[in-house]
Amino acid sequence: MAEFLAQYVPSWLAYTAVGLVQAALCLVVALASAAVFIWLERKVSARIQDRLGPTRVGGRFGWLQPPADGIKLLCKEDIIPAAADAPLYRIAPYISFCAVFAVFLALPFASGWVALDLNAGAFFVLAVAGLEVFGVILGGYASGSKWSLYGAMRAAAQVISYEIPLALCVVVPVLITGSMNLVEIGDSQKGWFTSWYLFHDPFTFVTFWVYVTCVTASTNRAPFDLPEAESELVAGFLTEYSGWRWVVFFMAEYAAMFVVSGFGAVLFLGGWNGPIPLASLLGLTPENHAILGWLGNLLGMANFITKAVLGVVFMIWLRWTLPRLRIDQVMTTCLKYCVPIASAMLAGVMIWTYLFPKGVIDGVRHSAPVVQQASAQPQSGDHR
Amino acid sequence: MDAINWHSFFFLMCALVACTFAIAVVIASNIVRMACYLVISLAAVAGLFFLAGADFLGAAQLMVYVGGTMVLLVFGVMLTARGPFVSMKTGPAQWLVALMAAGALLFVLVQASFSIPAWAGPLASQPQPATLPATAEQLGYGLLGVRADQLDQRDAVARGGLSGYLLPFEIISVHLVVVLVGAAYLARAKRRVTKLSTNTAGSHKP
Amino acid sequence: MIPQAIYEKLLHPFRPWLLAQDFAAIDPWIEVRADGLPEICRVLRDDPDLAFDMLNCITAVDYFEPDEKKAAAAEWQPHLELQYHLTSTVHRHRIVLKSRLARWQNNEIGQLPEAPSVSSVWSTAEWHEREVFDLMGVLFVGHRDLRRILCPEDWAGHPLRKDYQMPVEYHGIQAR
Amino acid sequence: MSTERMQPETVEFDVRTDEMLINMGPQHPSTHGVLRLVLRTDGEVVNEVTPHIGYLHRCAEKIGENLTPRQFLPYTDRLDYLAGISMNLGWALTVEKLLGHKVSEKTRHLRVIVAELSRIASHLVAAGCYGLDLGSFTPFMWTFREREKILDLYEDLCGARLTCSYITVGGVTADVPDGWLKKCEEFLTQFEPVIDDLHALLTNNAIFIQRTAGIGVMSKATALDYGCTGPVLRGSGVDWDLRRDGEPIYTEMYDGYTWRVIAAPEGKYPDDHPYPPVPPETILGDSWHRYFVRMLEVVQSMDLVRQGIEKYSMAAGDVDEPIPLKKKLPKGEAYLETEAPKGQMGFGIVSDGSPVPWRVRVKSSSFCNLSVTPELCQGVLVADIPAIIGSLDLVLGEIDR
Repeated sequence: MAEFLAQYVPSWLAYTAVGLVQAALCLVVALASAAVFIWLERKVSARIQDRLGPTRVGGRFGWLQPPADGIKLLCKEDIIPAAADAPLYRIAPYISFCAVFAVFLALPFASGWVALDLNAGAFFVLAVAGLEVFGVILGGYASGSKWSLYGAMRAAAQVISYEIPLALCVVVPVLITGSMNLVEIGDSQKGWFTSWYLFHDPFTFVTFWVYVTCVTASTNRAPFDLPEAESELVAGFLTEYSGWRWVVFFMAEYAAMFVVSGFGAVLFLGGWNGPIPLASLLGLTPENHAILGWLGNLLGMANFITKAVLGVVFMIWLRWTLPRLRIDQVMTTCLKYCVPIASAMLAGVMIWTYLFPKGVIDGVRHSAPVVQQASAQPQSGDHR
Repeated sequence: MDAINWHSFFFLMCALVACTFAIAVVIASNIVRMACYLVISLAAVAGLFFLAGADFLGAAQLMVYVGGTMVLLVFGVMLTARGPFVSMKTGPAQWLVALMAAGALLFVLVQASFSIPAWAGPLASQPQPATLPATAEQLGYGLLGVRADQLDQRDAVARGGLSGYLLPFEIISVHLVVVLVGAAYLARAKRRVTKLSTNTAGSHKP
Repeated sequence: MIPQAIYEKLLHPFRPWLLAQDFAAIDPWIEVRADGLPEICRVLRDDPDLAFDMLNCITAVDYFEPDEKKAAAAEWQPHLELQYHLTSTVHRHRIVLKSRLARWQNNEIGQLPEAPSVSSVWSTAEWHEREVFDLMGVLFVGHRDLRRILCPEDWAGHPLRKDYQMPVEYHGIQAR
Repeated sequence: MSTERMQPETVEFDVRTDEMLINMGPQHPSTHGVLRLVLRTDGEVVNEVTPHIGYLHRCAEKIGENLTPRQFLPYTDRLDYLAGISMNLGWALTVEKLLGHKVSEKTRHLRVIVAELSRIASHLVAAGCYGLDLGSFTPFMWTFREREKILDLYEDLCGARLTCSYITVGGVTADVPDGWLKKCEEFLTQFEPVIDDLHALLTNNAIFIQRTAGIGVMSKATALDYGCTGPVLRGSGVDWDLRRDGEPIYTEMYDGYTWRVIAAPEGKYPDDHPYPPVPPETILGDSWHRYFVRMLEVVQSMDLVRQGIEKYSMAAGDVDEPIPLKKKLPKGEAYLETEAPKGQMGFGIVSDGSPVPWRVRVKSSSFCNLSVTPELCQGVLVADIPAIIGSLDLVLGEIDR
């Protein structure tokens, strides 16, 4: 895009413009997703609980409830407790939000539609998404309240622990693809839904559910919402926050839900590849025409967003169904179940891909050449 | 030429942030603020890595250093906090020693960086290494002892391949685990806990 | 076990402590001397025929008439009465223990009367005795943590006493 | 008895940490009102809990000494405001006991109907709030939806929803309006399947069981020692319910009704109604059992209401009018405990012969149930505190009086 623009305007201007547009797009997506999911949470939870949820602001479905909430919260007094460490207390919500926002930069919405096409995209997402908790710890500590401190400590213990099985889960699709580039991971699941990594083999199927557990825990969503457990810790790390800063924390949480759902969609659910390869069946590929390819990508983006939203709805559904776990049970789930299962699945996937490098169907059909291939495979080791 | 070189601009910005907050770490007296400044400084260094195109290294910097500092923060709060916000005082003698050590280190680093011929001139004059598909695969090979960017070298030593970093890496990580377990063992304390005596109620089996 | 039988069971070891009884009352009761309360209660709880394992309630009644004209007509001398309502979940019988106390120890106004605590017999008594202390002003000797329970810690007076006067002001709040 | 107490042991090795004092309440989401707990914690472990009460003290007993019994009746609604009618019943029966008053058959059955409805309402709040205490919001809304229907029935009955003052001394304020009994039956019919939903959502939820099984275990002896009553006592396996074991003036209200006390002294609950299996990891006397007893009592109360409706329709005559507002009371004393939803609610009255009692005593069941918390909450985790407090089903209006 920037190269194209640079033919007409000075190249610095072209790059600046493209950079700004991309950043703004990501910010809009981050903010819009937060707003939409807050509305969605209210609606879904209301329906689960036999209520209607917002119905008045902005028409029948209460579309405008999130902006109305936002305006209300903006008008609230920004209270900084006397016992708080004011500078840290102030910046904590922004650290959380920036961390989540930075993930959007590396999240591909369709093949090639990514603000920052990183080679180590999967690793980058893991690294940056893990920083969200830093804002939580900082905010909880700087509030100068014991409840907040409890929330912060729980967040630290929980999120840092869950990063281990989470990383192990992410390694599985990376291993199958042989790349950490998220666009490549997505593209390698092209075709019918059977080529999604979820259905790649039994191990990936299990890995996906471990991933779901881990991201629910690392985004502090119920039943793992211990850092803000309202019946124990009043509101945990959010206890002292009010007004705009509270909104920023809140948006970070909802944007993070979108991020992990989208990330999971890319890793396991084929990303922008729909269950039916509609784009390639209709010929919407860049090989035919640039515009057609663009349309195909648009379809892919719709696919991706649908999957991510469904993931978020699943998390909302969980939250309004399950009671909260206790801190020791959360840690048990992580260390005694998630980590061993994820490790075993990783080993299983390794063996599976070694035995069936071209997928199960091909592998069974040509079982004899597989052995030959397997023995010929590690050329990389020949350098010794 | 470009009116604004964004690359240079961001490089300067990140460098400035890294240096400023590094100094702030030294000057600050509150342990949590120190940790916070350290995180910002390290994140800025990660930004420098990203600017240099080293995505993996940048992400690793974020994960290892920034994440590690977070743990440091938690431990700082849990293990040292007597009051709500702890302050640390540095004496003038400590300042002097620290300045001398830091000055010496800075001198060595500057000296070393100017003594490497490859870094002296502009980038364009340097021989370009073989272009490779930019994937993290190279790092994996590197750990196994294969320099993917030096495969065209005839010299076996330059090509690497005799010994990788995997063994040292594993030794170091095992060593770190041992240190952590030892630290936890040394820091342990006996604690009185109240346990429900078992005779309070019979187990209920329907 | 009927109240009469309970009384007779107590009669043997505690005859000097049993002062009065009324088995025809709506709630049959036995009056005992205050200093014998813990021992009697322990027997009431531990004797397998009695087995009063549940203390329902401890309460106190203040017999005092501030109005002098009416006081002259009253049938009683001013005193405090402690009441213990007991139940046995084993035998399903009930009894009320009563005990008379002076309104003020040694008739010195402001000196709270003392009674031995039965909290070592039933833990229920722990909070109930605190409540009686708080609202009626009875010092329970042997209670491990006799603090006010319903009123604030720095409250003055014992509100359920008939001669209690509400303070005019409490921490700058007009109370009367 | 002493063997039943918690035994301190020096067992655990851990990193040395500092203890922290935390005020849980009086403004806290899970203390059910204005209860204040001072926790002495070591990290997530709670070493000691000290309850402080009295923030809602409204001098109920003192007020009772200045009003006639019928004037005092609306104040009883405000004790356990989640089961106002049960409080009315307790006070009315106590005064009737002093007066030697007997109510008619029709009144008796009507009282059973409304009192059992109030038990259902109270237990629904208890179950819903317990879910909320454990971080599950949905059961709260579901139970409140059903409770709302009971409150609607009350509104049709007497105009008030929460503080009904419906049962009064000597009778009830008014007979039921036309069609009310039918509405009541309709409610019971549609409510029945909701119980299964609640069982699915909470009772047999794996996380719910993990959070409540073996938490806050109270032995029979401890429960009796602290004077715990109601579902808290029965959850510990004590077969004791004043509707069966109480004083005649109360138990004869339930004469002719078929029901059994919900308790599992031998580890088995009465199976008059089907109920979900008891998870093997639960221990008799833990939080799960206290919750479960309430859920079973809801079903049983529905049955009692149905029987009451039938008997009420068959009974001849009229319901009783209340006694005159300023009727002179006979000289004497009366104390009566009734089986309110939260436990045994006791009312006492001492009369000197005038229309106004000399002394009124209100003995709260939650007061005794709360007093056991320091014992139950030793060495538990912070998250267990709401799990234990919630299972005791406290109402501060009743504790503080």
